[in-house]
Amino acid sequence: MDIHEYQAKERFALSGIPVPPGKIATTADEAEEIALSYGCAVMVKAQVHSGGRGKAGGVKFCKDASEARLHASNILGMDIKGLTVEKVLVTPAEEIETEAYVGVLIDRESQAATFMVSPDGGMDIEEVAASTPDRIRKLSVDPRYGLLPHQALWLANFLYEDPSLIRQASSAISQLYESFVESGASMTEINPLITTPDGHIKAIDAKMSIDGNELFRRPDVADMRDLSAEPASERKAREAGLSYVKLDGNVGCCVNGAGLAMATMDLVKYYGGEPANFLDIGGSSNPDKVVSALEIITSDPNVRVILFNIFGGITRCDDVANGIVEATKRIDMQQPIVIRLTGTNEELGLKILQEAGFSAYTSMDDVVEKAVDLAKG
Amino acid sequence: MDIHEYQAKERFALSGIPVPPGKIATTADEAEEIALSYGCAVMVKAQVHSGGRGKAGGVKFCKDASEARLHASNILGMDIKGLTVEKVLVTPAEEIETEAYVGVLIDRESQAATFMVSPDGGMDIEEVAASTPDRIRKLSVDPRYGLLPHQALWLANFLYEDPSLIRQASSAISQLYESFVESGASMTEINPLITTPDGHIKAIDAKMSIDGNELFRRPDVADMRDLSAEPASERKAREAGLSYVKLDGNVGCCVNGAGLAMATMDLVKYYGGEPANFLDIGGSSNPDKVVSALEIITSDPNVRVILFNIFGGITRCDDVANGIVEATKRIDMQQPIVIRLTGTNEELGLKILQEAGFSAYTSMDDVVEKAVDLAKG
Amino acid sequence: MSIFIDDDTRLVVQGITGRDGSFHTSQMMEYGTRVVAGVTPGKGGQDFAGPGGEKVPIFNAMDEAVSKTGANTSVVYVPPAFAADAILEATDSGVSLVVAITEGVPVLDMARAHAFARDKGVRILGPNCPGLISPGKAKVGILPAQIVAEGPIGVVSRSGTLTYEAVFQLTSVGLGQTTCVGIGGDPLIGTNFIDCLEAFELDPGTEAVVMIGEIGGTDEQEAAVFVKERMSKPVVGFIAGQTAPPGRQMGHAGAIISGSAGTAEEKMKAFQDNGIAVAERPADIVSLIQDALK
Amino acid sequence: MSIFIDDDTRLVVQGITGRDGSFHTSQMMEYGTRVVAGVTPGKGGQDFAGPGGEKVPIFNAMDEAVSKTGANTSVVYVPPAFAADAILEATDSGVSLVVAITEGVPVLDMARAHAFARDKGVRILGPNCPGLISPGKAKVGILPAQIVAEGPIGVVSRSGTLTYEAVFQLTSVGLGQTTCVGIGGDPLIGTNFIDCLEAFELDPGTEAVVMIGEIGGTDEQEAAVFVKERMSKPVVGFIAGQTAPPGRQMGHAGAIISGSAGTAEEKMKAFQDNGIAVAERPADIVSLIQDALK
Repeated sequence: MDIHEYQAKERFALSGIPVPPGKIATTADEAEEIALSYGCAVMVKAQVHSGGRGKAGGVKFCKDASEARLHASNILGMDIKGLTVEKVLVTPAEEIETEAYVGVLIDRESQAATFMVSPDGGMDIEEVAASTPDRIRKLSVDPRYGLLPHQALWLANFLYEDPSLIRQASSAISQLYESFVESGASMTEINPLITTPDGHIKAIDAKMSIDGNELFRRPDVADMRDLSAEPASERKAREAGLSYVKLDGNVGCCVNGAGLAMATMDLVKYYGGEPANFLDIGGSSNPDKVVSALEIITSDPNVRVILFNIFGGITRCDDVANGIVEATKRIDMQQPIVIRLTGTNEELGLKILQEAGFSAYTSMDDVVEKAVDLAKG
Repeated sequence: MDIHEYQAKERFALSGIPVPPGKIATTADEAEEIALSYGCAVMVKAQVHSGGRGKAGGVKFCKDASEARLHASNILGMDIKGLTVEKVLVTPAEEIETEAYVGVLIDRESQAATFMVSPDGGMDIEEVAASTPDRIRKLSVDPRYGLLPHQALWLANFLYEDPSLIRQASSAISQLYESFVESGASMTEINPLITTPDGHIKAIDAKMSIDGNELFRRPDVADMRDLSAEPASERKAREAGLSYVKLDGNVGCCVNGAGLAMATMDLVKYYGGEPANFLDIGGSSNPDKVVSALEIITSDPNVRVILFNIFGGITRCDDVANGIVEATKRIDMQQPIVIRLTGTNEELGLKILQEAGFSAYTSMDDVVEKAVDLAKG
Repeated sequence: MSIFIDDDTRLVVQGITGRDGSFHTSQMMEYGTRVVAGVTPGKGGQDFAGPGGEKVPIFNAMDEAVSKTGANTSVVYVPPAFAADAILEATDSGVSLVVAITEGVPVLDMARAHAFARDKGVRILGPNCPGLISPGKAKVGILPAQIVAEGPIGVVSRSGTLTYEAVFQLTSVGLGQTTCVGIGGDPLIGTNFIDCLEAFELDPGTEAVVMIGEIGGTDEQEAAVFVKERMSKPVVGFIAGQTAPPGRQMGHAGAIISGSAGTAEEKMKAFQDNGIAVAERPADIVSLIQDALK
Repeated sequence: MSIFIDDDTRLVVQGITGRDGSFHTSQMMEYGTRVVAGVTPGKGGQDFAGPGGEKVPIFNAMDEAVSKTGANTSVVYVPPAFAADAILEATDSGVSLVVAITEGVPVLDMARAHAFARDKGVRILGPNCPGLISPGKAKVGILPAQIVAEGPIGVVSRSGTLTYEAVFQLTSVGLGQTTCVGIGGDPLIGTNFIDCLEAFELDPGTEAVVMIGEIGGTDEQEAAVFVKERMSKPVVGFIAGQTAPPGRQMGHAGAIISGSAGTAEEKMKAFQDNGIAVAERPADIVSLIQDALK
């Protein structure tokens, strides 16, 4: 789960990381009012779950409150990578001496939270990694010890020369690790971590993604979910316990298991079609899930055919068949449905489908080829 | 540093361990008032840094407030193992179904905080260990992982059969570990951990010793030191940075280093004398420390001779010599002083002593034999 | 022959009284797996009624289950909130293999659990994995038994149902399996491709291996190098996710750490470069294996 | 010959600019110890001026000090509040021996540091110890150099000044030492009696060992068994604290854990039972060693 910049900064502040003040506006009036209250130049920053906000024009320097009003009115409602800006952060503009990068994320290989820091902040860390990889220092945190003070210092030593800045950065790095752990994050970064002319460090931008598996025990973090910030179809899928990603094709896919779902999409492409979505109904056998899945798939106007590929394991074929039959009763579906159903309780499932007037395939290649044909027709 | 039962219970409560309510009284009036406010039978418990309070008559059941008054007036001022009772804890008397023991301490061998639990609480754990060692379960906590939930459960499983009690005890054990770590303790115990007829567990007695090295970073814990609860001479020694334990003999010992101090006492005994104290002036070279040491030693009326055994390493012989000369000016000492002074800056030290009219030995055996002779004379 | 589990497997089921745990315990017992104990705190002393009236004793804690039954393997069906604790308990109990089926375990909990397992020298499979099955010997987890058959092929996969697909096709043409292992799709897993490949290489019953990967991470690339350098047996590979959209979270930074974007193309290339035959479709796996065995 | 430190010792001093650190660095250099670096955060780039105008470069961090100077041993004079961090840093820096002089380090910090050192395979001596000296080769710590001499006796002790006493008496009669080690008096120490005895047994230059213990714990008892079972060289022992009063804290519970009260009587008996000659007074150590060497 992604959270907004302003929310990540709230989490940072809880652990003591120096962040500038800031307030959220949802209207240009509010933005002006907040800028007035600061009485100085401000930044107006789009709050959306996407990188590249600056390049998209979603982050603006405003020399006074009336400029803040103007920019806020432009940014609010703006579309950034398919996401509509509903909120802006208004925050005093900082004088910047240097910009560094500090990030932590879960690394598969070392099986640990891993730091990446670079004295070259303010740009995409991918660019630094590509052009000057020696300007990045990495450290995996042994989960048995946590981040040790000398390790934080080792990272800070890579960012600055000045002993005071090193001390400040070392603290901030330790605090960032605490924030990472206490938030149940899978990724967090400060980019840039600036130094000011008076010799202080500040986190002036912040990103954080939360491990969804942590939310059950962190209600304060779970409350940060911004329902308005994710596409409606994906929210609906999440609430139904489904995993869904919308794509641009016209073959609607409904599969059990992420690997099989991806392989199904690949096979659609192999036979010359384009998948309309990734959708994994998971391992459960609840017919209601199938109904929800069909509602979501059919709400995409591009979809011209619906392709089921079910290999029953925990998922029972009869449950899926019941779900399909139930959904066709509840939803007015225009698109043809092609079904591959095999595995646990296969015969029962096929019987249910037959009685409702459906036929089914047992081979994955056959059903995908058929779906692609229908989508083209 | 030892803390009182009521203070240990405060620490326990911070971590969520169930402890009964209780208030401190320093007069019989106060004790009566507190007992009245509870409106039930109470316990009046001497708050001194010593085991065996019960056997000494320092813990009494009182069926009502007037009995509380009576017992408090007896207990306040009582001498328990050389310590005067200045405070009593007044706490509602609990109905007890079972009594268990739960303790944690630093174990040298496993180099870790180590739990000991027994379903046989309410008596000295030493007795259980001696008579029924199989009634004790031990667990060393790997400092890399802390106490893991299944380990707390494993300990709790040894105490109770009932699932609800096991769950409660498992929580309390985890909380006790937290309390141990957060307090910077070297030892803590609940004895007894009781179960009540309505199926709850409660820590009705508590002990805790703090690692003195932790105090600098735990001001809240350091504030728990009760100056009235330790012998005046030991407090004075601690404040002067000395390590002092009063004994019953008449040869006052002043030595640098704990090992050499103990070996000196042993040698006093070997030559037929009795040491009046253990005193380690530590590794520093501050003449003031020597003055404080002499003040403390001479305040013991049993002391008939003062024995210095100094092997200079970090400690410089000239500093010690200066301290001795300075002390004889400030303090009116009746006892003879015998001195052994060797090691760093030995010649300088001997010269200072000579000029002040002292002579010194270079052999430890010679000086101890002489001191014992003088003490007998 | 087989890897990790066989006729000597003595299984304890953690969370045996739960919905999933009880269902799959019956399934595993029906397949002939020796389920010797169950663990559910607070239900110690009861029995689990298996198929055909067989009784499995339930204990409050793993140490008791292991010491009283000689269990050497555990499978975890405990809900996510308690799964990491259950895995730690299993790792500390004396079993040598812990199969963690539970999906949704917090990643930071698993970082600690994996470190603990390394310290103790215990193998964790998963979490969020379908488990494993050695046809004709034992099944631990949730893999559907009806699609497997005894034979010379080792199967290792990051995904669940895609594994079924591959195994189903192998079995359809008479190619049985030594062991089918689902290593799980979580970011931090206890047993990776290389661990399984190494075991298959050492297993005298395995003649060829099917390795089914996915986009993300670098496990497949490292496994490919392992295959080239250390394996004598042929390996056929498949990667799911050629058409998957780039993830919106973690993808980039993770790629910098690992020095790889983890795309399907990259993984397929790593396979080809290291002598692994790559199946374009799941349906091609069978013919490639047949070629390899010629 | 010697144990733990010798002519190849390349020392880095942590806390070199502090009061104790600078004083003892000069002392160690005067003795001929090769002090190759100092560490004080924020003072990197400066030099420490040793005796005779010799300069020692100061670094901000241990990793830099080790990589730039090839140091293999560190000694810690850092104040207690930062000592555990400094020990962890040293343990992580590539040196193989960390001598922690600082007194007053919180015990729970050391529990973690010792675990870390075990994981890294690094030896910690101390904390709260006087260090060690290999006469004629190197001195690391605060042991007074003027009382030692080269020779065939190994000395290991839990106490500081009592060690001086014993070493002084040995040297007075012409019995020099291979190495004198003060293992420290804290509850949790990194190197214990057995570690030193093992090293002395393997050191071809050591002909006999003096072991000086104290009341408390069971280190001496275990060492006694080690001497009997694993050592060919004679060992003479002394225990301080026969007249010490029983401690008011921790003594009893600790004794239950370890199965011992840790009294002087108990330890002396363990020595005698395992063939270690016990000195009644420090002055008897010399004659017992002379007997042993006959």
